[in-house]
Parts: sequence; C-alpha cells; structure tokens
Amino acid sequence: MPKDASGVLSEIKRSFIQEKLKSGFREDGRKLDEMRKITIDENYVPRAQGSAFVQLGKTKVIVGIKIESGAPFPDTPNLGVMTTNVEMLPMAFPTFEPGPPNEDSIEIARVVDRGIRESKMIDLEKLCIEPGKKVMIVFIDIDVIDFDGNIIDACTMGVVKALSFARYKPDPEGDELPVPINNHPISVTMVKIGNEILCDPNLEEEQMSNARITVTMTEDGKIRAMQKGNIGSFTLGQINEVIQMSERVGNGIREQILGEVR
Amino acid sequence: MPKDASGVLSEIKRSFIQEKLKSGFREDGRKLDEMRKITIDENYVPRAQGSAFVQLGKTKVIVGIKIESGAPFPDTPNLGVMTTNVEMLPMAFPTFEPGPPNEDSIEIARVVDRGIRESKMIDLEKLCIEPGKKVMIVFIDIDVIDFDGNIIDACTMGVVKALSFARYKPDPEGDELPVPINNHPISVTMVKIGNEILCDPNLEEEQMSNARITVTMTEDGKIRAMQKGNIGSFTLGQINEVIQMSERVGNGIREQILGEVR
Amino acid sequence: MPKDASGVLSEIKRSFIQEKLKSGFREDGRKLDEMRKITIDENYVPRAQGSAFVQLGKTKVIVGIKIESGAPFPDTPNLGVMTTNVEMLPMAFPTFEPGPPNEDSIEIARVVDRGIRESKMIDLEKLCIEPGKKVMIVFIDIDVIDFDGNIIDACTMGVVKALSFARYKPDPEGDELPVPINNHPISVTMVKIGNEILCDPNLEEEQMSNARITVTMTEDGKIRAMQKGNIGSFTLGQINEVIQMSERVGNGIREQILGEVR
Amino acid sequence: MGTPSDKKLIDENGLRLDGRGPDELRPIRIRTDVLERADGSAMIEWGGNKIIVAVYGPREAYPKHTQDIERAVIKARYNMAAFSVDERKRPGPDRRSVEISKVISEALTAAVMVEQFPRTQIDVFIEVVQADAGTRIASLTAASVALANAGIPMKDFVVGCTAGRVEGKVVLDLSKEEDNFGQADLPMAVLQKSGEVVLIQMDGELSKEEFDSAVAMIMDATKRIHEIQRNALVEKYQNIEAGGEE
Amino acid sequence: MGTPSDKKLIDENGLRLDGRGPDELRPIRIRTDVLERADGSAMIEWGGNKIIVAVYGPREAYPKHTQDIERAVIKARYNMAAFSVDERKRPGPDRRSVEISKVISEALTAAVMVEQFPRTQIDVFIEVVQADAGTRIASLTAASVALANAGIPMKDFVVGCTAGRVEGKVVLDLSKEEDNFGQADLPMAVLQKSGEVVLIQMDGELSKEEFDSAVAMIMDATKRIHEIQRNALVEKYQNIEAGGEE
Amino acid sequence: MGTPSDKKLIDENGLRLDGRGPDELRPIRIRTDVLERADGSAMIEWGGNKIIVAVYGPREAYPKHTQDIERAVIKARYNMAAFSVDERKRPGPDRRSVEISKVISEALTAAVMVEQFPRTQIDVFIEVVQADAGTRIASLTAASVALANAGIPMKDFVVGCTAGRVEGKVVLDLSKEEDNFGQADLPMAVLQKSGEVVLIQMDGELSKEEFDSAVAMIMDATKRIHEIQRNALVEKYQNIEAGGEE
Repeated sequence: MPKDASGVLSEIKRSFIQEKLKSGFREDGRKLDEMRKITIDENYVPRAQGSAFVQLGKTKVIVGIKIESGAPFPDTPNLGVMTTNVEMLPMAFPTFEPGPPNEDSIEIARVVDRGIRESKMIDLEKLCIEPGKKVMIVFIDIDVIDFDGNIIDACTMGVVKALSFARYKPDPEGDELPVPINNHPISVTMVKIGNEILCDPNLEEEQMSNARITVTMTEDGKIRAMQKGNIGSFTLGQINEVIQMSERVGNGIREQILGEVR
Repeated sequence: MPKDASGVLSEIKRSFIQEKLKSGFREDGRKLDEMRKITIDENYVPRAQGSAFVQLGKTKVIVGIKIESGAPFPDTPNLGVMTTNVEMLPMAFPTFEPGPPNEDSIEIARVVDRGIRESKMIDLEKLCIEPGKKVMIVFIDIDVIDFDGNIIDACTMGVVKALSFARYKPDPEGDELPVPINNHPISVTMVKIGNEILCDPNLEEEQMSNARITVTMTEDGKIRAMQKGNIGSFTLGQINEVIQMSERVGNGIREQILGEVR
Repeated sequence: MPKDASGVLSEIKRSFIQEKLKSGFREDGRKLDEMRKITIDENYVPRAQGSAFVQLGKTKVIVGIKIESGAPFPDTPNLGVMTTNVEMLPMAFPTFEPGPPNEDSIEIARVVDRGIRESKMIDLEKLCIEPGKKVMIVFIDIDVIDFDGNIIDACTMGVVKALSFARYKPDPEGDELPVPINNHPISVTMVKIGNEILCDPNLEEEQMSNARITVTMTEDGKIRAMQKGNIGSFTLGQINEVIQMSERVGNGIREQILGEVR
Repeated sequence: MGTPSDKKLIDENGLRLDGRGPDELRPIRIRTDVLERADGSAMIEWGGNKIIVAVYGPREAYPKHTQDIERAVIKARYNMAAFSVDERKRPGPDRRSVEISKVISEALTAAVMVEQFPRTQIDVFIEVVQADAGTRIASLTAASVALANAGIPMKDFVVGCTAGRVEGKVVLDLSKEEDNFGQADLPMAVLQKSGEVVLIQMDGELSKEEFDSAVAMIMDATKRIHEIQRNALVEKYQNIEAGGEE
Repeated sequence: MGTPSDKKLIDENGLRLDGRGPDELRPIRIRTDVLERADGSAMIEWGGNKIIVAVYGPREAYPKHTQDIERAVIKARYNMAAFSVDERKRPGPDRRSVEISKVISEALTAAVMVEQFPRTQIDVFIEVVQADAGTRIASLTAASVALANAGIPMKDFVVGCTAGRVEGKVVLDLSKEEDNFGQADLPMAVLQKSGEVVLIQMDGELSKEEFDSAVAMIMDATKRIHEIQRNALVEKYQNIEAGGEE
Repeated sequence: MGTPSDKKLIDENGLRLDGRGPDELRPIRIRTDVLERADGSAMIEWGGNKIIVAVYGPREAYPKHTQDIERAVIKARYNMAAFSVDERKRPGPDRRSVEISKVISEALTAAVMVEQFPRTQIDVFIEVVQADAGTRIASLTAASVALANAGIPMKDFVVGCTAGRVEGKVVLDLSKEEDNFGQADLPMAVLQKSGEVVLIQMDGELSKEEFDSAVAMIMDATKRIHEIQRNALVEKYQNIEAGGEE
C-alpha cells in the first residue's frame, strides 16, 4: 500500500486515531462496522455492455464490461469465460506508476475475480453458444482513478452492479439478452488496528494497519472467498469476528446498491 | 532528437547559423528550400521483394520490403495489409540504444506509414487473394544506419522507390507481379529556426529548431498527411508557407528519384 | 560465469592450483581428465514423461521432459519438434537473478540442444502423427538448482538419461510408447588453465580459466557439436587434444550412466 | 443493415447524421476538480467522448537523466480504457497512444511556463473512458483546463478541434462515423490568444482550398471551445469564493 | 474412463480415493541442507508435491528504494518448473504465482525477527518441481524450515495446511482430484506457538459451520505437521553433532 | 521443382552448384568508412551476404556495474534486418542472435588490446542486411576491420571462415543451400598471426579425419581472407595519403 504523499503518518495522529478507536469511533466519525458513503452511477460508459462508476468515500473506480464471442478453454468446453483486470492508474495516487500491473494490482484483481467467480454469479453455462467452439467471454476491466483506500470492495460492488445491468448479443444480428446472473456476492474488507477490527478502511487506516482481510459472501449466507493480506496476523477469534462483520455489513451494502434490482 | 556527441551546439555557432539564414542561405551553402544531395540505389537487397539504399546528405537508410500471404483484418476482408517499421539502429548515432522502438522511432514510422497509406499508393484491393481468407501483407522495414537529420523524408522516398520496383508472387508456384501502385507520395519535412522555414534539416539544424512539420503530397497536388512535431509553434501564415514549400520541393524530389519510372 | 561469493579467487589460491596442475592433479585430487562423481536419479518427477535429477559433484540440475501434440514447423511437416530451455534458478547461486534467460543461460541451452539435435538422438520422423498437421513436441526443460561449474555436461547427461526412459502417448486414449532413440550423445566440457586442458571444471576452475570448449560425440566416434566459449583461445594442437579427451571421457560417462540401458 | 458506403453521412439539406450543420460542434461539457488526489483535474464530455485528465507536479523529474536543466518536462500519457472502444482493447500502450502522448506533450509544453520549473516534470495523465472520434484534441482541451486547475502558470490556453472532409464537403468536429468513413481528418490545436498552431496532424486527402477552409472552421470553433474552458474554471472559482466546492 | 462427475471422491465408508479418512494427511517428508550454495535449504515431499526452498540472506536490499529502514524485507519467489504440472507450463511468473509469492512473503514476515536486520532482504526461492494440490502451504511449511536452516532468528514457525469441502463433506489436505472437483478450498497457515493466522485464502462455497469445522481440522493438523518440521531440523543437528552431514 | 534431396549439391566433376571447387571461397569484398557517425565501420559482401559493422568506443561502460576494472568490455550486437532472410524476420534479438553476439564478443576480445582501456566498453554493432550462410564469420571478419578502422589498438586480426560436409565431401565456405541441406557446418575464426582459435562451433556429423581436413581448409583460407582485410584497410590509408576519402 502506498505511503501518504507526506510520508508516513505522524506519531501524534497515529495515537489520536488509536485512542479514538477504543471508544468505538473512527477519525471520520464512522463506527467500526460502518461503510463510507457509497454512490454508484450505473451505465456510466454506455458503449460498454455494462458499466458503473463507483465512489466509496473518496475512492473512485470505473468498471466497464465488454462481452465478446471467442473460444472456450479446452478443459471447460461448455462454459463461457470471465476475466478480471484492475488498472491502478497513475492518476489515482502520486506514487502509482504507469506500466504492467504490479503485485498489488494483481492481488486486488484476483481477489475481486475470485469473489465473482466462486459465487458463480455469472451463469457461465448459459454463455456457451457452441460447445467447444464458441462461447461468450466476459471481460471485466476496472480503472482505479482516485485512491483513498479499500479498492477491493469498491471494485467488487461496481462489478456486481455493472453485471446486474449488463446485456450482450449471442448473435451479432439478434437481440440483446441480459447477462445470466445467479446471485450477488459482496466483499467486505476489514483491517486490524491495535486489536480493533474495522471495515472499509480509508487510506490512513490502511497505512496504520498491518493486517487486512477480505470476506466475500452471497445472499444465502455462504462464504465464497477469503483473502488475508499484509504482514500482520489474526487470532482465530478475530477470524470469527470478521466473518460475522462481513455478513452484516455485506447485507447492508447489497441492500443499498441492489435494492431496486433484486 | 539526439544532442550532438559534443553536447549542444555552441552559442557562437548558433548565432552564426541564424545570421546566415537571414541572408537566405544555410551553413552548408544550401538555400532554404534546397534538399541535400539524394542518392538512391534500388534493389540493394536482392533477396527482398523490393529495396532501396537511400543517402540523403549524410543520412543513410535501407528500405526492405517483404511481401507474404496472410489473413486480412476482420473489418477489411477485401484489402491487403501494409505495415511500416523503422529501426533507429544503435550504429546510426552515439546515443541511439538497442531495444524496442522509442517514441521518436514510433512517430517517424507512423508518419512515413501515414503518407504511404493515406495517399493509397499501394492498391490494397488488388492484393486480396481470397476475400476474408488470404491477402498479401506488405512488410515495409527500414534500417536507419547513419543519422544526420531528416529521417522521415529519407524513409519516405526510399519506400516509394522500393515499392515502385517491388514484385510479389500471389501464388508460390506462379509468376511474379509488380506491386500495384496508384501514385507517388513525397514527404517534405521542414523546421523553423528563428522565423525562417527551411526544408530537409540536417542534424545541426534539427538541434537548433524547436518546431518541425512534415507535409506529404501526391503528384495531383493533394495533401495526404501532415505532422507537426516538437515543442514550438507555427503561425497560420507559416503553415501556408510550408504547404507551398512542400509541393514545390516535393515535385522536385519526385522528378529526381522517379523520373525514369513514371 | 559468476564470481565467487567472496569475489575473485585469491592470488595465493590461484598459484597453488596452477602449480598443482603442472603435476597432473587438481585441487580436489582429480586427474586432468577425470570427472567428478556423477549421480543420476531417473524418473525424479514421475508426472513428467521423462525426468532425471543429476548431481555432478556439487552441481545439481533437474531435467523434466513433457511431450505434447502440436503443429509441426511449416518447413518440416514430417518431423516432430524438440525445444530445450535451461533455467538458471536464482536459488542456484548468490548472484543469479530471477527473470528471462540471460546470454549465459541461452548459450548453455543452445549448446545442450545442439548436441541432442545434431546427433539425431530423438528420431523426430517417428514423432510425426499426421504430416503437416500433428506431431509430437518434446519440451526439454532444465532447472539448475545448485551451481558448482559445468552446467552443460550436467544438463546433457540428464537429458540423455531422461530421454532414454521417456514415454509418450501418440493417442490420448492409446498406449504409451518409448521415445524413439537413435543414439546417445555425450558432451564433454573442458577448460584451459595455463596450458593445461582439464575436463569437468568446477566453479573455481571455471573462474581461473579464460577459455572453455565443449565437444559432443556419439558412440560411433563422430563429432556432433562443438562450442568454444570465453575470451581465451586454443591452439590447433589443443583443439586436437580436446577432441581426444572428449571421446575418451565421454565414453566413460556413457558407460557409467547408461550401462544398463543400452 | 446498411454498409458504410450505403449510408449517407450528409443529407440533401447539408445536415449530418446527428443533425448538425457543417460548422457545428457536438455538445461539450468540462468540469474541474473531479479527482481528490491529483493536483489538478478535469473531465471533458465531447459528443460521446468521456475523458478524465489528472495533473501532478511540478515534481522532481525521475529518473534523473530525464531532467532538463532549463525547463520543466511535460509528460502526457494518453491511455484508452479497455472498455472505451467497440472491441475490448488490451490494456497498455500501443504505437498509436505513444504517438498521441508525444504530440500532446509537445503541444502543452508550448503553453506552460516551463522555464519557471527547471529539472522538474509535470505529469498529465489522460484516461479515455469512452472514445467517440477526436479524442486527442478533446484530451488536449481538457488537459489545458486541468493544468490551470492545478495552478500551474501558463502563457496561454491550448484549444483543439478537428475538421475533415466527408462526402466531398468540409465539416467541423467529425463524429465517429464521419471519422471512419470520411475522406480526411485534420486535428489541430492552437494557443488561444496568439492563434499559433501547436498541434497539427492530417490524414486523408485535401486540396489546398479544402485545407484552408477546414483551418478557418477550426480557428472559429476554438473561440467557442475556449469559452467552455473558461466557464469550467470560472465555475470553480465562483464555488471557491462562495466558500464550497460542491 | 470416468468423467469428473462420475467419479466418487468419497466412498460409502467415508474414505477418499487414496484411502485416507476425512482428517488424514498425505505422507509428508522434509529434508534440510539439500543445496550447497544457499544459506539455508529444505525440500518437502507432501503427497505428490515435491518442492525445493532456498534461503539467501539477510543481505543488502537491492535496488536501494526497496530497503525498509525498520526491518528486513522478505522476498519469496514461488515458481513452478515447466514440467511440474500436467500440461507443460511456460517458464516465468504468471498472475497466480505473483499472488502466491506475495502471500507467502507476508506470512513469513510475521514469523521472522525482521526488526533485527533493517535495510536488508531475505530471499526465499521456492521451486515447485512437481505439483499435486496444496503447493502454497507446502511451500510455506518448507520455507519456515529453510529459514531456520539458514540460521535466521525466528519468533515462531509457520505451519500450513488446507481443508476443503468435497461432496458435501469437510476434509483435510485436499488431493489434486479433490481440489479440481471439490466444492471449496481453504489454505491456511498459522504461527505454531501462538496459533495466530498469517495466511488464509478461500474459494468455493462454505457455510459458517463448515468453515469452523475446516479451521478446527487444520489447527489440529498443524501440530502434526510441525512435528515433521522439528524432526527435519533435529535430524540435521544430530548429524552435525555426530560430525557429518550424510 | 526439385526437393532438397533431388538436388545434387556437388556434380560429377566435384564442382558445387555455384561452380566452385571444394576449397574455393565465394567472392569477398570489404570496404571501410561506410558510415559517418561511427568511430569505425566496414561493410563486407561475401557471396550473397551483405553486412555492415559499426564500432563506437572505447567509451565509459554503462551501466556502471558492467565495467571491468582491468579491461575494456567488448559488446558485439549481431542483428538481422527484418528483410535479410527469405521469410520476414520479426525485429529484435532472438536466442540465436544472442548466442552469436556472445561468441563474436568473446572472439574479438582476444584480438583487441583491451587491457589498455579499463572501465570502458567498445560497441560493435553488426547489421546483417542480407544473409546467405556464414554470417557469423563474415561479421567477425568485418568487425576486425571496423575495429582497425576505428583506430583501436589490436594484437592481431580475427579472420573467420566455415567448412562443412556436403554429400559426404568436406568443402570450404558453405553456400546457403549447402548449409541447409549439408551434413555438417564448422564455423571457425583464428588470430591471423598466431593461428590460435578464438571461435569454433560445430553442428552436424564429422569424423575426426573429416574434422581435421575441414580445419586445414579453413586455416588455408584465412590467409586469403586476411589479404582482403588488409587491402580494405590499405586502400583507406592510400586514400588518406592521397588527400581524400573516395
């Protein structure tokens, strides 16, 4: 994770934040299990088959989905294909550099991908046009344009929103169909500061923490993907706590961003 | 553009050159709209389908054309394909480095390509063998082996000369045919030093100038491609002036290098 | 070749080794034409179609062979394909770095490949399944995991051993067949220290030498490949000497590693 | 389904597919301060183009050998989002975007007081979110605003527009279909006050007369476009005076 | 020839294809000092996995900007040999191996006394010679031994294992077929003494109850696995005491 | 149309396809000073080979860690033009050209007084404009002349030639077809005065007797080739004495 432009956080600020956390509140006034403000503009890129512009606090990402026909993988001749790519654009933060994805971007893209893929949100079987020959390929591309922490959740909710409205043409001459959707996975990313667990960390909180964990669940209460990051550790009790927080917070997000869809 | 091996030009030399330009002459005695000596050896690489060795003053480039069959682009199933690549070989200048093309080489290749492509010099429709399946691909490759300014014009005239004599075999067992040619584009590159516009700049003149422009025209007097380069600017009056100079100088070059062909 | 972790060899050690060589012996007690101890575990990677773990003194390499079907080269439609790749893993030596093969690895891979290929050890004609369409591709991959000199010979003997036992399935549903083998090339690498020629150099000897030569021969006494390396030179007399040493030493190696196979 | 050649791009009344007259611009909208982290930012919507520009700097040029002891180096990086075009674009620079980045960098250098910041670089990151013909001059027009938004001292504004030839007629501000099936494309950018040309590229076929009339159309349009640039910045300053940034 | 769906992965007696019960580990064997050049090394055979780990360092971190003034940086590099998997793998890192290298580096950092060696890096090179499901936790388990073998001061050992769901049942230490055709995979690694979790990843579908029972199985297994780690190191020290290293 | 195996490469009189006898060289021509910018340059035409060599240096070796404190480092870069071979070659180095660059660099190092220029590098850029078998030894032969042309102090000249086996006979200086369809190829380069071997590679099949006779043929040919090298340089010096350079 990048350091702040001014280097690391001052010691004074650190202890202030940590002290406040003990009272159950964060520097920006949120409770530990409270998300920042979420705004999602759907169909932000009309020329894409699905898209969303997500603002999670000051973090901003654009999700664009292109759906094209192509060949299936040899070992899954009856399944459509999905790929996920995250571009941490250099415009998003002073120290982000142009170039191929680094290990941070790769991890983020893979965690987002895993949540969508393992929940089987997209019904890939229905995206098979001609077994072994032609299937639909769902390209999920995400531009991170402004960075203030918690990219993973901003991306995941953007992808879920964009897929919910995405349409594709199995036949170039035929009609548009909605992308077949099974469920709505939501990821919740939490960090540990001191011994407190808090969700949706902003940049300062990411910098102060040394352990991060993401839990992705579906509306049926099932865990679909997990990923611990950073050099710190969690106790088994804390693992339990993050799973509970993930379900509770995730349900709130799902309600908020998809209320009208489901 | 590279600096001279000895660093930048001395101030004394600069003012000397600038003073002289005001009298309508350049350091090497040329008038402002006068090209350096042009020598072109055609068929310099007999094993290529077309080739030319161009000396433009001390600048030297080798153009080689290979023509192979391949697949057309999906959106132009009835057209042959042309590509242009320029290698600024490290042998050409002390500061040129081996490796993939940098932005200078890419710009040069694209300006050369644009002049040839937009003039429709090659009749790409005639290079279609089997629509959507098999067309001829014209690979234009250029080695810059000695650098003394104005690569673009050296390359363009070399390509035009080489294409004029190039032959290909639509059928490996059949006869050779000449590449079908519609016209003969000529690029003229000019720079601004002080307020003077001069064509075919040598290295010193390129170093002294901060604005460059290339205009490519065909024998029918039509403008086919333009490209301004470098951080300086041109007035609208100067734009007018460069177009006139381009036509006048370009006609002279065409006459000289293709007199016997047309 | 890498320098020792402690930099270059001390002058004292150098003269000691050189003095000893004059008496016909090396620092580790070997005679000039004596190999280090060779241990080869065959079928070290059971999931590969052929494999071997080679210890040549303290140098250790793992050879793995995968055999897959694919398209032949257009100019050899009736022949199977072989490729050889050597990975000088960063685990093998303090100064080896991760990343694509450098010129040392490429040279080693090409010399090993040349010995196998030019001896026609693999009967590539028999690996053609359907001319022009489908042939077997023999991927020879080698991991260098511990480096103490003379990678080339360690690799070659590992490949020969692994190929001798390798099996493949021309038809995924059918039976396994042994890879068709014509002969057993053995490479012998020698270096010159002072005016002495010695085979199978360890790392110290490689560092002391400035001329290296590899001769690969088959059991019929024919020379199949040669490669001189490094900045020193050999007299014609020494070239003669290395060929003789190569045959003598190579026969010993062949006997030792393949005694039971042939 | 019509093929390109069947489709009339200009009708009997001289109107274009989208109803515009020959010298009419598509709708243009510019907003500033669209990003938190960047020192300056702007977003431009121009027809179907949607482009975000962020400016960072002046900051120490890195690596060191890229420093110019006499001036700031402007490094524009034009990038197309994978989803910005009809067929998904593989991420990363291609030859086209390298060339466009270069000509944009050069054009901006002419407008910025680069002499004030030797040894530094000013990064101009351009993300084309949706592409709809004329992206390079739309990017340049927005970049100029983003530089001003970042408080970087400028001699003048860069304003860009294209003209071209479509079915034999010279028209302003080509649409995507006019760009694809037209006969010439002339993107150009000038310094607003001096009228000097800092970017010009052309491809296709133009007689000298057509070229002149295309240039005249562009010069006229840049005045209108600059108004939009100015308003975008004024709007910001008015917001600041009023004590809030929306 | 059975297709995946035809094959029963667990039989009527609750036994798995290879005859193991639900909470049984595959055979595991660890050896140290398998390489000459490395400062420390270990080889692990775990079921069909065959993995070599080499440790170099602490040594000065390079390039300089990667140095951390407060601690050693642990750089694990997980790499699969071209011949380690069924279909030949093209050499070089892919996205999967980049991610695994990252999570392994992070997990090891929690165990090593990195504060003792500021500005340095400790390289952990992992070569998967043969892959058979669970390579990341097998690598991590072996890396911990290799670090100890290199004499690097450690707070604790990292021990890893996986559990998962196969045909509706929670089982320990998935085999390759169970990994391919199972319903969930949960690789996890803990510090041996404190029981704190330093690596956890999951994919598939688990209810919270299933998750809890998978974690319990793993926690129990790590005790057995740590025994094997300890024995591998003890064996070495016994050899040294006895005056030889085989 | 004959297939390779139908075509007789050597006729009943022992003559080859191009009419040469077994120990006859193809025509060779070397010119110096073919480039302006390079410190030294040479062009060699050898049969259908057309190769340009440029020398720059000695100049400070860069990056610094490539410097050798005891000698100049010679960096040859062998490159084939895209149009130099029958099928268009994709630009950039491949494994073959990396290997050839290495053996050429090493062979030249033996001939140059590298000890006189510690910490520097001497670049030898080789461009194969048209390839016709034997490019590496033709390159090396020309590089030696280009180094002399650059005024770089040399102990000796490097002279190269190939021999090979074609239809069972040992012949000198393989042509393209002999190279493609022959049975062995032996490129070799020696120091002209001492006769020491600085480059030798071989592939194919040679008995020791055939090898000896191939070597003898090459050794004899290098004398003739060196004459051509010498004349190319002398011609230049004569021109200089006469006050002009062509």
